Amino acid sequence: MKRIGVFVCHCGINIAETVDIEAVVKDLKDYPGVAYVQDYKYMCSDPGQNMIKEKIKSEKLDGIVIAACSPTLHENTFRMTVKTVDMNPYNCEIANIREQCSWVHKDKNEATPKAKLIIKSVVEKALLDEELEPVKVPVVRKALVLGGGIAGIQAALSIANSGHEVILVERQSSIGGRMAQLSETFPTLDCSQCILTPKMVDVAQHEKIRLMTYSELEDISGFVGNFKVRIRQKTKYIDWDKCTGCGLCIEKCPKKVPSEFDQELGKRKAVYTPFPQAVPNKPVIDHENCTYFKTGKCKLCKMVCPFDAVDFDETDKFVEEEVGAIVVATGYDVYPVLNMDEYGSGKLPDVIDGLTFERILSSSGPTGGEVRRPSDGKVPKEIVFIKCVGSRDPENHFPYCSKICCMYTTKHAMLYKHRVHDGQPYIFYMDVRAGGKGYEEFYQRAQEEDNVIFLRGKVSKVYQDDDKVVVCGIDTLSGSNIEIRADMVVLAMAIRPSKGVEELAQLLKTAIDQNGFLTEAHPKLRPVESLSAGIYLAGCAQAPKDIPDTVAQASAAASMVSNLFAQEYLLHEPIITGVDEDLCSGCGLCITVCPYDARTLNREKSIVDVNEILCEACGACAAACPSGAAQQRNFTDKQLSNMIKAILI
Amino acid sequence: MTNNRAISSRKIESEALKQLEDISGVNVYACYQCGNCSSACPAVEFMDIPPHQVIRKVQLGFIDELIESETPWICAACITCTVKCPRGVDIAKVMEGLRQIVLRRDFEHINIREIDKKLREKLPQIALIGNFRKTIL
Amino acid sequence: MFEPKIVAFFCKWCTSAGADLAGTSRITYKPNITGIRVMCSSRVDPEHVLDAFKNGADGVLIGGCHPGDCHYQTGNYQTLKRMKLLKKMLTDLNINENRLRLEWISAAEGKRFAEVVDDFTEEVRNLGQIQYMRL
Amino acid sequence: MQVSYYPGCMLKTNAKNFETSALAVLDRLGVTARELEDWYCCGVCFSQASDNLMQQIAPIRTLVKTKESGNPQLLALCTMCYNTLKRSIEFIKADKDKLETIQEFMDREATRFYGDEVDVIDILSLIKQIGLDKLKEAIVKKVEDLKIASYYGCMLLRPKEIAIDSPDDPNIMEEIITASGCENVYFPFRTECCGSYQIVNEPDIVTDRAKKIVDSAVKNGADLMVMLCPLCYYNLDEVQTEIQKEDNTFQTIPVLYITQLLALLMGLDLDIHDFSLHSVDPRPVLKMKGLL
Repeated sequence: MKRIGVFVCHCGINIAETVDIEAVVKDLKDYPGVAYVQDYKYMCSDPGQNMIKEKIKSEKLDGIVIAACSPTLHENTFRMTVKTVDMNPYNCEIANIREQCSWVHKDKNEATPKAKLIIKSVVEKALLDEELEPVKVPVVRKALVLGGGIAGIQAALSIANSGHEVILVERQSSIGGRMAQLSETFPTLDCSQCILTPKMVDVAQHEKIRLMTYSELEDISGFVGNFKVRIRQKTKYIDWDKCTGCGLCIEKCPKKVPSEFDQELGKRKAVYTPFPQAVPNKPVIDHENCTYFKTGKCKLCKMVCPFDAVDFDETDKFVEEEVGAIVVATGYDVYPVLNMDEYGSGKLPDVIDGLTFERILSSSGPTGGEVRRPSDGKVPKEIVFIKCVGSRDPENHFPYCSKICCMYTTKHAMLYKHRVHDGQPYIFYMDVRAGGKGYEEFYQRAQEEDNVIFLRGKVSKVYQDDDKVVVCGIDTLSGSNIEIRADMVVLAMAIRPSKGVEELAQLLKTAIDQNGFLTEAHPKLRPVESLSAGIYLAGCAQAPKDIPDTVAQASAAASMVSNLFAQEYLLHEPIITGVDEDLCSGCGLCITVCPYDARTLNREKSIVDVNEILCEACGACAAACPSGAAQQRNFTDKQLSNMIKAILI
Repeated sequence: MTNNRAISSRKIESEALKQLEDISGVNVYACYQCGNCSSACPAVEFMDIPPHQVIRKVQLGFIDELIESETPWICAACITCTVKCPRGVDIAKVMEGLRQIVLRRDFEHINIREIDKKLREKLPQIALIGNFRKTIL
Repeated sequence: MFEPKIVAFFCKWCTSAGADLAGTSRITYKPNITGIRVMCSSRVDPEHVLDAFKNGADGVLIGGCHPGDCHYQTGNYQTLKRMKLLKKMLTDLNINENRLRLEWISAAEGKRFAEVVDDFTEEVRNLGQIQYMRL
Repeated sequence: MQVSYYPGCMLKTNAKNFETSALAVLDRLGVTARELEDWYCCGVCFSQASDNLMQQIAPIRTLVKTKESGNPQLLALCTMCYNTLKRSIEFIKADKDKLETIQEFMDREATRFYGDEVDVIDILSLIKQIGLDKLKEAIVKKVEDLKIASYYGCMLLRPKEIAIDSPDDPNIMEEIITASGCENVYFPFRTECCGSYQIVNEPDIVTDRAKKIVDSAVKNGADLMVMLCPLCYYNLDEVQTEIQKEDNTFQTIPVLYITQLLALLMGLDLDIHDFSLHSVDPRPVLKMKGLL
């Protein structure tokens, strides 16, 4: 039998006042397996720890129980202590006689016997504790970044700059994301593309970054430090190795379709790059709209290509890679106007969403930056902006605040006024949330200098009347209903997690919240980690946020990745549940209860295999196992059974 | 009417407010005063207090003002306000609650006999019976 | 007065932390209960519960995280599922099923922890000493 | 196909045109609407007070009768009736205790009622259920360029729990109009309240509403306005003539029950219409478009 030492702490009077220490010590001395008992005023103090160290050596103890405060406070302290005298840390156990005994009972006659029971049951555990070593896991120092918007770009650059390899996967043919679509950005009004494109070029040229656009994550297995990913490179019908991006094919392509990048206000060709500054600046053929794929005739692009890069027979390719960490930066979509029945269900051409208005304002946009309305190209003289459309509306749409609309709508009104000096912008709002550096000042400027009229209230209805769009709203501050015969209406639509996030979350085995955004590990203290180890979040995939917040979060995610990669190997809690091959019948009950897919059926041997690295040590399998083959280390059935008996003596 | 009003927890938890909550079953505190109810109300220009302010006054416990208001009687229960509310506040039920508080005190708000006889014969029954909500029940 | 003996299993992340909070808040409760800390409520094998009753426990309390809050994603749901069968089994063994209780107590619910312990202790006290029928 | 039919007070009096045309149209579509043997006034306005159970008794009694009739689908032509009956079902389904109290009070009804056994349906949904293809087949008169403004009013669209279509942008009437070969006019006031029973005490509200609704339909080029609610019908048809007396620039528009229009397009017996019940005479337009 093991020689267990028991050290009873007085914690000043915290324990000693309600627990009769002397009686406890006396009683424990006779307990089977206990070789030594000692009490001390402050066990966690230096002299206390030194005493423990000495006694371990002098009394030849091979396991100790420290009866003191909650293990959350000092378990680690004492385990480190015993390690210095070559005792395995997992042979040091804590009996909590403070929080769960002396502090919750007043009567010494009540607390003392209970303290004895608590200590005895922990002694029983200690008697059967094994020596455990943390599981060491190697780390693949390469990161995968999903999404090539500003969040993904920032994360990729930041990880790459700390010397690690990065694969940046983007499903469009160019990186840039939503930010590339924006005109000028609040609160400084610098041109979005001007500040973004240099970063896009940096990504393309960075020797540590492998850029995979027009690609999607197809499958993933593994765990933190050791993910295996399979990436689908979608068919481009253009061999990018040959293509130089000369643009001849685009020029000659006869087929025009609405441009997604321009929010369908402008046109693009069937062979296209989404926008002129695309990175990589190489085209893809849109299978849906290509004349050749529709009719079997055309092939103009193939004929004009000087490099023979067009390949109509190309198919999807798959790339398999190993990565140690993943940053999810999949961004957002705009909730479609067609969901807003009271604002014309998307049927009114001059009622558009904010992102479309960004394209109108953009100097590289379909109107060259002139504010012209979609229906007839007229310059709108009265323009109405409506905020919180679909946001903050739990009854019909989404309960959350989309966060960016207050500022970009104010910016829209301001930019409109800068372009149409005799025009009048109105903003219907419910609250103005301008809580960022320089934001409130920006809002004030719109009111004072740009004469934007802010109306506090919702708009109940928008309808077409001749060539006007009639806006029926209210200004609750004056209590008056307001009707504006406007030329154009811009809706600050709610922002949604981008399409496919739910499936991605399933693939990554991480959670999404009730609104579909990816869930962070802790809303305050772990805001960039996902619920799965090694997977980090950046940007609007986690929650609506503006560019500064996105960049900050992406940088934080990158730094988490660097932290991970800085470790020689990862240490994993060893109190995992193994399999006794002799007892296991391969029934698979444990597989169904494991939340981490750590257990798999080995059909050959008809037993269950355990991936020790995936196991998070909950022990659910051990309880499910009918044969006792699954035993959680240092929480074995025998240990628990002995602990129970110790309590019930 | 004075614009200077004292509010206190006692006033906000008044009997009338409790009665209103009982009758309507509505939690008015969900309202964030977006004004969409008033914006959409087809009869708002005939009302002395627009619907969103009715809800605000309920929140602050100014029930007595509402009992004297014509607004609940102008409301024709078209339920546009309720449908428009982003927070699920059933404004139409609050209006009914206010009508009921008055009716349960005074029994009737209009006298049917005052309606012109000729008109009474010509009007559809559903108009007349609908209007009874201003008298009993 | 009959003083029942109660064995409790607390998950490390929620209920045990809740019990610690009761302590740091100095909320007193009945001393009849002695806890065993496990990683997750789902570690509690029905056999352990029967073991406790067999060795003379008058009641068994299992504490886990609230649904949706489990540190191990689904552990507490496993516990909940097992409880149903286990209670049935207790009835078959002629043990009043109320001698076994499952409670969701979070790390923030120190006060609730104390209330649950007191309430359960009283309930078990009223049920009297266990008469375990050996099979 | 057979459904139960609840006429309510209006369909036997002011809204005779609605009943005769609706029943004839349904008959042509192969549906027999069997009037309930015993029915009660629906109460007109659904009681919105949650503690006023008395007013639920009449609609619940009618629903019990429907269950007893063996035809659990109850057609309510009048939209007021539709609204009241349908909301009563929702009311008792949401609160079983209240249902209990109501049932204890009803001594004449032996049948237990739980809310799920009976469904109340309006005629638009019924036509869609029968199928728009069937409707198309039944149309014999081809009209060209007949522009219809479909007016929904409140009772079919609000509250959301009983709405037959989107409360803000419904399309069901327009679908039926398209299937019948006419052209739709979308006008912004098609879902707005006509002022309802305020015609009794606050006629100014109704005049104001009627003017806005009619102006909007006329401005968008409608030849006819169709609807289902007998009260909207009264308020819009009757009041138009009065507005015109005050303001001779006001342009009127004939108002029909949608089933009247369908009956005409199906070439059904003209005797089912009593055009003298219309305040704004629809006959000139109907003649011009070849429907008379």
